[in-house]
Amino acid sequence: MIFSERELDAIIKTLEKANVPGYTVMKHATGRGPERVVTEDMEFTGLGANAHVIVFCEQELIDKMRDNIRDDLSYYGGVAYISEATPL
Amino acid sequence: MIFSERELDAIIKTLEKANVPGYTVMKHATGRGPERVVTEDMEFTGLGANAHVIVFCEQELIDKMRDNIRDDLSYYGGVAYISEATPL
Amino acid sequence: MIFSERELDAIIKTLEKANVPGYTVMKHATGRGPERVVTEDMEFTGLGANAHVIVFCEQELIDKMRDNIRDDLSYYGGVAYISEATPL
Amino acid sequence: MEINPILQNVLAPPVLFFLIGAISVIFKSDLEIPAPLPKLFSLYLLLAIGFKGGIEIQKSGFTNQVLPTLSAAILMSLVIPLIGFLILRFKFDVFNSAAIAAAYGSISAVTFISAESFLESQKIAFDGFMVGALALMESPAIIVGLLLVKFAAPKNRPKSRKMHLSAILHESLLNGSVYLLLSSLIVGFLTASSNPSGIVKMEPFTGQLFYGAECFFLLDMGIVAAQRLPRLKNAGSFLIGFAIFMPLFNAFIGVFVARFLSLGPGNALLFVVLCASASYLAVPAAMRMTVPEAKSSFYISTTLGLTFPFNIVIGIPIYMSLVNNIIPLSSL
Amino acid sequence: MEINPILQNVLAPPVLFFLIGAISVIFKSDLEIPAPLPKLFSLYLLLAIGFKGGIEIQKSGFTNQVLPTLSAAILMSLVIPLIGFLILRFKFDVFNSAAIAAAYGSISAVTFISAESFLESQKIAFDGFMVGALALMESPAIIVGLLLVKFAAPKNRPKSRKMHLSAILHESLLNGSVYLLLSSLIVGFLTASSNPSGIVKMEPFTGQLFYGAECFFLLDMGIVAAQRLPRLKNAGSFLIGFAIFMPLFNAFIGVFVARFLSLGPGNALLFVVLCASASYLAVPAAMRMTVPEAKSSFYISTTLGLTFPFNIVIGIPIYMSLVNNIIPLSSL
Amino acid sequence: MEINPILQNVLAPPVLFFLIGAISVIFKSDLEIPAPLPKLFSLYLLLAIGFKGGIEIQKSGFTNQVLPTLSAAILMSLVIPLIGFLILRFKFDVFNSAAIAAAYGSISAVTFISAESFLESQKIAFDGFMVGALALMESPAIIVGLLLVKFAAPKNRPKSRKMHLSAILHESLLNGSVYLLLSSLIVGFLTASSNPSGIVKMEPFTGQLFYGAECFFLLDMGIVAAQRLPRLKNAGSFLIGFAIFMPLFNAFIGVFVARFLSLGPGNALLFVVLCASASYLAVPAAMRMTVPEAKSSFYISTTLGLTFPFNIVIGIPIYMSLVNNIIPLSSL
Ligand SMILES: Nc1ncnc2c1ncn2[C@@H]1O[C@H](COP(=O)(O)O)[C@@H](O)[C@H]1O
Ligand SMILES: Nc1ncnc2c1ncn2[C@@H]1O[C@H](COP(=O)(O)O)[C@@H](O)[C@H]1O
Ligand SMILES: Nc1ncnc2c1ncn2[C@@H]1O[C@H](COP(=O)(O)O)[C@@H](O)[C@H]1O
Ligand code: NA
Ligand code: NA
Ligand code: NA
Repeated sequence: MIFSERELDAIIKTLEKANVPGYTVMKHATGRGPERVVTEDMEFTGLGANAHVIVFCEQELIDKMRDNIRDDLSYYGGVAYISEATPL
Repeated sequence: MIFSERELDAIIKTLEKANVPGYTVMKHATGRGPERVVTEDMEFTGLGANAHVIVFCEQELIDKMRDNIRDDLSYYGGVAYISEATPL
Repeated sequence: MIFSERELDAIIKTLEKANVPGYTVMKHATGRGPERVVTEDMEFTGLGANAHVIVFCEQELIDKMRDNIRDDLSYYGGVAYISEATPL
Repeated sequence: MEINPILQNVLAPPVLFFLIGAISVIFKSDLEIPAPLPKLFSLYLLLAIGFKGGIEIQKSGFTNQVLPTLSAAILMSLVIPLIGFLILRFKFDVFNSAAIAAAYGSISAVTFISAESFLESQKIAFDGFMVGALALMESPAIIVGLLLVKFAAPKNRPKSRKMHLSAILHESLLNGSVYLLLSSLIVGFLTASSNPSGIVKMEPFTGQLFYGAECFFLLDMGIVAAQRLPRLKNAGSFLIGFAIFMPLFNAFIGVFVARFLSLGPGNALLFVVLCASASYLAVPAAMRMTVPEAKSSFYISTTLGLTFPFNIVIGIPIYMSLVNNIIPLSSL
Repeated sequence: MEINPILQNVLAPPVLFFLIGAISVIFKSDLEIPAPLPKLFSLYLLLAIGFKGGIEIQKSGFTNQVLPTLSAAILMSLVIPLIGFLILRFKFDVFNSAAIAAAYGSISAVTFISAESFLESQKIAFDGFMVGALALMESPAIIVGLLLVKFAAPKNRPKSRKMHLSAILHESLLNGSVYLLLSSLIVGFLTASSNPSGIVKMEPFTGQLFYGAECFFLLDMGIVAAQRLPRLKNAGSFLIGFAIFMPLFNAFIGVFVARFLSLGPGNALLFVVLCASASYLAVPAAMRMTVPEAKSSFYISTTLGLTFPFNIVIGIPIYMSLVNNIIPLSSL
Repeated sequence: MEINPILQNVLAPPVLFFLIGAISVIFKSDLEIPAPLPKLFSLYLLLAIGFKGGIEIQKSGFTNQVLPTLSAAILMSLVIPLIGFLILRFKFDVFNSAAIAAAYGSISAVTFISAESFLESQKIAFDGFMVGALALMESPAIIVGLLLVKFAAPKNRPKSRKMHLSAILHESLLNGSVYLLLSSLIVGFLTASSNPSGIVKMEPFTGQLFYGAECFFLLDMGIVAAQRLPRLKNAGSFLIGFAIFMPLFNAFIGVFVARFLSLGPGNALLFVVLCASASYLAVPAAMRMTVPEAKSSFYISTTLGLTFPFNIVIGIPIYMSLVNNIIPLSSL
């Protein structure tokens, strides 16, 4: 599970390069992190809100993209966490 | 955790039949799966976006609805994953 | 992971008081719980939809805010679940 | 009660679009007006009603009919919830009774607009100050509802939620839709007083566009109402009966009050419609926050699923014929 | 075929805004019209086209040109998918062929609007009943597409999804955009018959605002189309060729039908544009639900990424010159 | 500086609606205009300003006042960020100083609109080419801001993010709002040149509706600004002072430049307002992407929470009196 924002395109490129089987994006998320507050009322300015991206994939794929994603997130902000999940 | 789209009504019917204690739906999700790309810019066409459905429930309930949900998802696309979660 | 609604402000205050490192809010969620149905078509009335709040934090923080959150949720409705997650 | 005015009412675009929306649900069309577009239209309508009302009030000034009418309006929105509460208590607990009663004491702006459109199509005059009545009838009913909960509720409500008077006033006066309507009314009034060119420049937005926006919003209301209607079945026949009986009963009282106030037929209809209509904006939003014990499906499904369509489609012409038949009577 | 009318077409605001949208994507501007705002404009346009069309039909009455034209329109939307299907089967399976063919048999309301705007700027008259043709051509193509799937598909489709005739009719007639267009047409007709003041009051919304809303929507369509275009590369050159050839071919047939019907140049152009345009609203939505085996990127990218821009920017003037050159010929 | 024009300005509908929005936050009303509705209005306003400006420029042609004015405008948007940067560096690092300075060098389209409305209500003439100045002042300030970061930033910025000139030009010229304004201007110009009937048909949308849409948007801006204001406290008194002092200072320079250019009072006010206003659309969006080191709450809260309301409510009449008092002076 990842949190990001306007660098969505970059993150998706990273995901695609890692050949993830798929991903889901939920835009219009807001929130507060250690550095920034993102609120819905600013969306009209073009600042953009956050995007919540979910990827279900194998552990190896995660390892492959870890560095790239960390890189993106450390620059623009955002968090990424991993949970165990089994297909239904 | 389930990913689906315009067959939301069908899935919810399945959930209700299984007597889940509740569920949450987040519409307007987009994404890419093995078969389809769903983008926000097509939402106006009536194609619809994806829906992200979350259900917190007992393991037995999941077993009860597994087959029905799999059936829906295999036809229209979408993914469903299960994670452990404990109530706060 | 928490489910709540118009008492978003109260919950966020609780989170801030507990000094969480950050949180993410997804509004416009709908759903059904044991007591209430929330649908998108009523959003214009000012009834509001649900909000889906995600917090990544240490176990201790969760313990700190557990009671306050439970209190809010028991009054206005909503659910909160905890999953394990490791940073990427 | 003739059938002709009803048909004529039904054949006006706003009502036709309302029916189109409702029929789309019945036929399971996937026609949908996604959030937050309905909110855009509801905000717009409140702003425009308020603004135009403020202009009218400034123009007409405070004639000697204004004050009695506005006072009567407030009185009605205080009394109706009490009556409603007494009736509802036969079947429901304090929380649900108070919430539903408050909704019927308050008003529906869109029903009011529809009545205005009906009067215009019938070429019957009415006064702008009636918008003032609209604005003033929203809050008192909420206050009564919350006071009923405060004093009639079982003593074991969670302590932390004790309703203070300030909280009650806040919910009733600063609720988003009440606030927008009232403040737009003030803007209209101030603009008309000091800046007449501003009115001309607003006219295309608040005036010309209004009818079309009303139609678009009613299309959505038709969808929403038809989705609500089936949920009424769970509510039981008592509530279904209440949702039809109560507006008729309130209209009946309203006609006599209008007669007492010597209102002309246009103003009288608007007054009656205010009494007969029930709130699905301000009151539910306030009740959801302050009386979470009440089931929102009760007070929303009745007002939106039954009372609103009833008023829009056949209520208004019925009330018109009530007004025409009762008001001219020489004496009671 | 002169270059002048094309340039003139391109210099009209709707086409210019379309190009602005497309160029913003090419230059990677972050200009964006977030959902559901485009939906607002598409709903508005359908409502307004339908309403105005209904008024025009009521006004003009059923002249003896109406019935033959509407019948021919339905016929074209039945025949075109069959031709398209035969062509597409060379390269694609039954599911994809049927879905794409249905899209080309159906119509694009925005292309139709653009043709109307083009005619107005050229001061060429046309009749309101052509909106009837627009409304009637949406569903038959969907029905043909679904029947093709039903009868030509391999026998091992999952049992539970067998398409019953009722499901086919439901998808084709009660699809959100078909339903809104048709029912707004009826509202317009009824209003014009019984409530002429309602028309005057709707005019600022459905009439005056229309051109601007069209421009705004085309700005978004430009963005969407330009985002779609690159995905066509994956679809292969056969489909790219089809997306250009098919509208031209359909236009060609359409011109001769229009000639046979003795339509005036305005009506003829609209008829040809209906034949040449392809659906990206009703048909994709219906196909996504009923034929999930077909790749939506195929039928959306062709219609929206190529055929739509082609028609809007250069197709319409080309068809006009076709109409001007072929229809006046004394005999075939 | 008289008090009367300020009061007159405050009593115009756009400012009143702005205040309503702000007051709703202060009183904790739950009035809310949910995303993306504000985006709809901001896109609309940019499109309409650009379109109308393009028409005006085409009509008036390039008089000999146009080129000097536009050049001066660009110059101001290059110089102001440099001055701002020097001042801000006393307290802030390079990143924050550059980002805030860029915002003050750039412009706020809504402040410009408000000044136009003010002039119209005062019946003071102004020229359409001033919209050209509006469009041209957005980008240079962004470029200066980014160049300041590029050359003054500590050398240890992450390598991969080195700003190339192409990236700087991209962010400054292809930013969504800059792009929409500029290209709508071109559309307006082209339409006016080649398709005058297109202008007439756009007029209800871009012209008549404008004032009302402006009011609606300002209602939202009032809400947003009032939500931002408290966050300024964290920013410290230096920044609060800057947010008031800087527009006044820029206005002062602007007046003398306008005098030097011999602009009439209407054009002069618009020029001064462009100098005094600060961007909260294009610049923040560009800075968020290119200078993530800067705290967005700094450059947004100052421009939107303080400078914008200041300009809208009392700045414009103050600048008008500056213009009236300084420009007529016989010589410096
Ligand atoms: N601990 C956290 N839990 C949930 N979301 C977070 C957390 N920290 C940051 N976020 C999200 O990440 C976004 C970017 O944060 P930042 O790194 O401060 O720019 C925030 O707006 C939040 O939506
Ligand atoms: N591995 C995955 N991780 C997250 N979301 C997925 C994944 N695979 C598919 N999805 C979601 O499921 C939707 C349907 O995918 P499909 O099965 O290709 O039609 C996609 O649009 C995604 O939103
Ligand atoms: N078991 C559950 N799983 C997922 N979401 C739930 C569940 N129970 C309740 N919810 C969410 O919590 C909201 C409030 O429920 P309630 O407690 O009935 O007022 C619902 O609208 C749902 O969105
Ligand atoms: Na009432
Ligand atoms: Na066609
Ligand atoms: Na400036």
